[in-house]
Amino acid sequence: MLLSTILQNAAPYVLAATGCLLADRAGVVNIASEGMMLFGALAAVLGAGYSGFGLVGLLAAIVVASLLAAILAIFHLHLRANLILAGLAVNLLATGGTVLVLYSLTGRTGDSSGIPQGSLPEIAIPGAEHVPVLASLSGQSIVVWLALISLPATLYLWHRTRLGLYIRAAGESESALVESGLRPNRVRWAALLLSGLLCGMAGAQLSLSTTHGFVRDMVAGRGFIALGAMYLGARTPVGTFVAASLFGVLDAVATVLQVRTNFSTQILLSIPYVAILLALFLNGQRLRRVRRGIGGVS
Amino acid sequence: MVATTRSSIGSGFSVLMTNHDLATVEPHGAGEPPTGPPYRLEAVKLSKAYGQLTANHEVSLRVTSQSVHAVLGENGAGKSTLMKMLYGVEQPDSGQIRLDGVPVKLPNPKAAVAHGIGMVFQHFGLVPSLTAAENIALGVEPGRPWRIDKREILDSIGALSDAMGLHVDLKRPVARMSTAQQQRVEILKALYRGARVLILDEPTALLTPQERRALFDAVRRLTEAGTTVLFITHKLSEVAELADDVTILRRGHVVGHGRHADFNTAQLVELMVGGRPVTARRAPAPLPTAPKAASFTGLSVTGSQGREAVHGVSLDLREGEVCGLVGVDGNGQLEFLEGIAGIRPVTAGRIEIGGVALRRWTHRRARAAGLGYVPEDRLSAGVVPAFPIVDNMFADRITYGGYRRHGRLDKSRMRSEAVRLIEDFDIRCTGPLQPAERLSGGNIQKVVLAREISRGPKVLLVAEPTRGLDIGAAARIHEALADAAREGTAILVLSSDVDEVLAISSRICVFHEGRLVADLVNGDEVTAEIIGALMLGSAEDGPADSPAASPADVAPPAAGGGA
Amino acid sequence: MFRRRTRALQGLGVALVCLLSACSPASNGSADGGDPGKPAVALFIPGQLGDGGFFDNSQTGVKEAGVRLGLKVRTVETGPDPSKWAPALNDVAGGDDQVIIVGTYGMKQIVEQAAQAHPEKSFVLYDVESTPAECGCHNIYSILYRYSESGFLAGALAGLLHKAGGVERIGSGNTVGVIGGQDIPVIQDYINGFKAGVAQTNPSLKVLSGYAGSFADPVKGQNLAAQMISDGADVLFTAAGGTDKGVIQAAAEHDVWAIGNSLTQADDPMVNGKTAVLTSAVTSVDTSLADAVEKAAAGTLPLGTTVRFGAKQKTNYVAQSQPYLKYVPEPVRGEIEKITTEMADGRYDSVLDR
Amino acid sequence: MSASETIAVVPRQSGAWRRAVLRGGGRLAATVALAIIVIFVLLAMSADDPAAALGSLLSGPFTSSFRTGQWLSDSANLMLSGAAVAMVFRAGQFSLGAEGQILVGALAAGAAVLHLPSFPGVFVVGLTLGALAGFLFGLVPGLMKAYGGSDEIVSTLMLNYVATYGFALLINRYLQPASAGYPVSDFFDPAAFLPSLRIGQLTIGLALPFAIGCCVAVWYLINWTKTGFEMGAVGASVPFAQATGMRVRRSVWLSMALSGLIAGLAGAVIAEGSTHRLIVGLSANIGFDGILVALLTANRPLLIPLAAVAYGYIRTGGDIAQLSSGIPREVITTLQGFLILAVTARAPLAWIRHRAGRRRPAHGGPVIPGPAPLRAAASSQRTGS
Repeated sequence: MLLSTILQNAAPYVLAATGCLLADRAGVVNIASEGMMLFGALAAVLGAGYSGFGLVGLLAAIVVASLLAAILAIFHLHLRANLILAGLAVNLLATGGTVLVLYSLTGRTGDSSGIPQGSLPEIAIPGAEHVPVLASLSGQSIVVWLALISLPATLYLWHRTRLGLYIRAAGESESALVESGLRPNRVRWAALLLSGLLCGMAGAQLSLSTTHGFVRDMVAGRGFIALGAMYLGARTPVGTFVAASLFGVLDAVATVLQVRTNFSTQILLSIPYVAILLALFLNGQRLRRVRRGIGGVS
Repeated sequence: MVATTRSSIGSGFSVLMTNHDLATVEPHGAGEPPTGPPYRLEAVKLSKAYGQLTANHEVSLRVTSQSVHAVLGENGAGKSTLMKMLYGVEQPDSGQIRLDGVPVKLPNPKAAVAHGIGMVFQHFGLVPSLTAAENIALGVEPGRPWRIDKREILDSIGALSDAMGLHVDLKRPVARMSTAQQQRVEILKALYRGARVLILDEPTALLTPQERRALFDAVRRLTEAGTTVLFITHKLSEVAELADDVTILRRGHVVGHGRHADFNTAQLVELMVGGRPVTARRAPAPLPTAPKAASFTGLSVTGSQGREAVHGVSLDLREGEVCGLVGVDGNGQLEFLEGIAGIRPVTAGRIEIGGVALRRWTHRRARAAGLGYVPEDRLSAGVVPAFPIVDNMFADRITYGGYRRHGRLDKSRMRSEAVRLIEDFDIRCTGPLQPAERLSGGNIQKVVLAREISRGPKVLLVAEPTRGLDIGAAARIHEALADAAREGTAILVLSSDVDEVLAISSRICVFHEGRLVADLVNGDEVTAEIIGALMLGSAEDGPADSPAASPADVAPPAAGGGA
Repeated sequence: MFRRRTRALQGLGVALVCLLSACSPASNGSADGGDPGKPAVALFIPGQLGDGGFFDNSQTGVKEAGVRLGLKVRTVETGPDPSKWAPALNDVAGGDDQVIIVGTYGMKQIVEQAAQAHPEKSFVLYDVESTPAECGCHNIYSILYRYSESGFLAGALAGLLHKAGGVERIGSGNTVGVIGGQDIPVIQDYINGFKAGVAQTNPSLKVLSGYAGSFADPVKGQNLAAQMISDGADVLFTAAGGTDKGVIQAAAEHDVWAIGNSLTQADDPMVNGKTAVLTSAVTSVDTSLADAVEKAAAGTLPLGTTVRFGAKQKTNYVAQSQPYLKYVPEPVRGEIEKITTEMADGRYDSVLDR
Repeated sequence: MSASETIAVVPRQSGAWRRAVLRGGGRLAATVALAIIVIFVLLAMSADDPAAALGSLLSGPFTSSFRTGQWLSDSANLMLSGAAVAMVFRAGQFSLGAEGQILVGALAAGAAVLHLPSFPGVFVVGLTLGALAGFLFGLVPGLMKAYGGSDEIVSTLMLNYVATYGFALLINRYLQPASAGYPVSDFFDPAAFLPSLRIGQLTIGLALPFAIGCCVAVWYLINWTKTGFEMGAVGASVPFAQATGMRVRRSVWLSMALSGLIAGLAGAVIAEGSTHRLIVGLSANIGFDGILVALLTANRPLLIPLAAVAYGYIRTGGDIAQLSSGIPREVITTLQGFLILAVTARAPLAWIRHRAGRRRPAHGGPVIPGPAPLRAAASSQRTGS
């Protein structure tokens, strides 16, 4: 039970953090992951609800979140808007926009009651009920499985494909790409769209699998935690995957503590954020030791 | 890593000794110069203007196949613009580019690469964390889009580098390579893309003399293997050493071209600077007997990687002396300078300026004690490009609480003093409020020097005073330094240009592997060859060969220095 | 430099356009319908609608009564920025509405001040009690709710289901759970009531409790519920706004019963085609407000008094939903009926009022 | 965010000035047109009578002097928040932490005035403690960046959450009255209210002149003091600041802490001037609105009052439209998103021209970066990043 909860919780973190990683390594800090997840969650509910197919919901989430990514890309890459501010703006668009869309469709501003419920397809392993680990894995939504294969997929992308190579190059040395006859902005576009795609999936998991239905602001900071997990994972695929999974574990632990102890809810809920702060500090210390000499300020 | 550097330097060293012969070397493929077209690469009356400024005016260039062609000119003469047009970065306003006699259009670098033109920029376009192989193959990876063939990459690049004698560790990230190795990666990158015409943009700017030798050897091998090389430079010595043909640019016009052998040095200088006076080698300043300005005892300094880069170096400076600091890149001389400046942590030793020893050495304290500092990288550390000249000039004094009246900054006084300094240092600008980014490199360096000299430092540390500057600007800078020395400032100047050090120093200190291996009084007997040998660590040979070498204040450490 | 200036200009321009547009005729809000002779009613929401509970219920009640009585009714939603509440209420009080309905503890003094400033208006203050003695205002009718009663009923139901035995989905486990939104007194009332109800009917049952920390985080609700279920809980009472969704979801997934807190939840008990909400322990804010609107229309609003709504006013009860009738054994339903009646008589006041 | 305007103002040439006005005017018109179109589309989506809703949105703050006072009070809060953001942006640091600092400032101010005996001027104690708490809370990411090299975007974002939860926790545990049904403290003693001036129905709080004073102070600090100069230089180029003997680390943490101080003051002003008590949700995103305000002025402190008043007008207009036309509040949130995108977009015209077929790259420079970026890359390699 605990493992399956962890898987369920970790999947959105992993996917969104991987999305942040792709964008970040291509040179775009995706602070809009929160908004992409939120709009993705709503789109998933609408898509699945009105079509009757969970996969359509997933697709809708991906498309809508990628659309937000495209907005960010257009404004940052072409109109040269400040990345962080444009990202915040996208988050605001998502906060307000989801409610407006919901309102114009259902007349409600709070949740998606009234829209038919949909659900993501689940993948079960036949006969796995009694095998310890597989049992928790079996019956998880397709997005959880996607989250699990996201690590090998990212590693493959990283080391074996052109796009991966270009993404790694784009964030570090734009000029190298240009000199090789490539267009950094295209690479960033691709990375951002992939980032949107992954965040959309993460949103769909929240609204079509972990819970069924959309509630305003239901992402509740998970996109920012995913961003933090990416930093915590030192901006590498494996590190990001581990850190994001760790937040899934942390969530589960916090839940256990809430149910079994009288620990203050606010303190428990702020643990992930404090953890990221600590990790940032320690990571900074490590980097500083490496580049000691030329200041400590990047 | 050390082994690689050494071997390449080793091969360069033997050539260094035959330096004098090279000046008279016949162009490659001796005999008749090619009489008619087709030339390998040809520029016909290329013109390019940026707004009001004409960068190139009907510039024509003919490059013979398999030759080394130098494009010579001062900064701002239009060399880079020409090369950018040849590489498709910039589009000519008019004119034509021909390859083997056939007109070609080069709308972008990709097209240039497709036509077999490759370019290596002065500052490398490499991705630090990618391996050499990944960098070389970037953009032209074999294999399908979703699967790069890594084996194929390694094999083909390996074969190429063997054939050209350009050896690098292909699996090592370029971030962990020396400048020269990175340059090799860049050249391989161009060749890997099928470049048969290779454009090198000031390829030696960041290299030590030894690395320069190795590069020149490689260029020779390339031309033998069929490549045509076009390189930009403003150093006459390089033209003498390497070029078969030369085209001289001045203010966007071609003012001379032909086989290098047809010109003598004086003619080249004349063409290049257009009759302006040029500083030749300055008579070495006499070693002053003035009192000590500073003394550094047993300094150990931490380098970039957290390792100790300078091991217990001691040095005294006298008022009014100009002490040159040389060494192969990465041998601790820069760390030594930055350690004294307080930019890097000094882990052991004692620093005294004006007889006062300071504890907890930081740059801020060093400045307060009377230290001036001209950093290596003038655009990022010397000035803030967006700030007006006046801010850049007095930044140091403002931060120490100067130029204040009634608690607020006295801007009018700063401005009027800036006007005076602009005159004194002959800074070409529209006024003290012009942002530094709109100044030329030489004038930016003058702003930095104006700041550092006008505060009247006891000791002035200067790193790479004229790197990338043209002859005229370099001369001004050298004059300013000499003036400061005459006023009694002790100057410690680091330069990777040994000729420059020889020209301006009264004394030369050579670093090798983090230690001071020689401390020579500059004189006619001290030559680039001797310094070069010392930089390679042959502490026994250098001073022994040179009768002028006097025992230094600091004895060179026991043979070889030990590691 | 230049860029800086143009953007500054933009800022200026925005101001300019705003000032110019101020000349256009003002349009004051007009809500639809309403007989001219009857009082106009404004429901003032210091927060956001869409909480799936408290505020939404209050709107339901006021609207329903308004439509029924042909009154002009409008809702004013100020959003969660508390610095806007007082000015917005002043604004509304200065308008055309005769009856102004305002809820939540945080509005007490603000309403009292507005009531003082506008003695000609009638105020309905729900969820908190005004103190006329302190403010010297007598145009406020206060409504309080006995949330703990709802919790008590849910707890009693959970306890009795376990006692009865043989109820579908109720296992041999000995645990039930309750989930709250934020850790705030109102929700604490629900939870304490639930615990008291369990203790009253089945003292050997273990009660798990937890707060999601948010009224809009169904994922957290799902997590908490799933954890409680894995710790053995088979009945979950939830009082967590939008977070409820997650709790109900977990109940459906793991074959346990959820007890909701609103009629909406009881009317729509299905998640993915599976019945998850057994019933709801309702605190009908809507009924109390509809009652207030009716009285206001009739001119009989007992200003200056306070009414505590609860089982006695028949606003706190267990909803007779389809699943309730289907799955809960008749004797248990009877028992709940009895407890509700006893509660109305004040039998459990000592337990509930702590 | 570089502080390009420092000691001196580049001399104004009349031609350039006129071009700037014309071009700025064009951009401005475009921005305003966009804003109005967006508002109208949003209203059309959600309001029964979009035209009336738009009318009340645009004229709202002037429909009564009470509403005017409300608008000015809101603007004062925005000003403080904007000044805090401009402070840190001008110093070349990036902080998204104003939101949390506002909460912390309000908490400190509130806790103080709730526990202190009432005496005239007690509000000053609250303001001081609020500023101090904001300073300390801003110091945290500042020190983390200066001494730990921690990315300040992430750290300030995370600290906002810590502040939000901490605020709720402390009110819940220590500050709410026993009978409370909601995490909210008692009202402060009137002596702890920020004084205000009443002219008929129009109330103007001390917050307004105070906020304008803060903007002026930030301007003075940045343009006329050594500390401000240092901050600007550190923000523009750390190597330069190091090579000219500046205290880089001090400058980093001090600028972030000072920004925190102003945000803390904003929190105290909101608590003492607007809500008159502590209540969960007190900051209501005004820290992020401050970013928009600072952005509208390109971080020029002296223009912040104007921008705050302008933006406050739209906000208050939105509130009033909500009161009178019943449009969902999210219209304003969404509009805000569009506005930030519109004002941060720096090169729309160039881009459109580029798209229209001009062969000039969008960034207005050669495609191959010149030496500067390459050089930076090379030097960062050298320092072993």
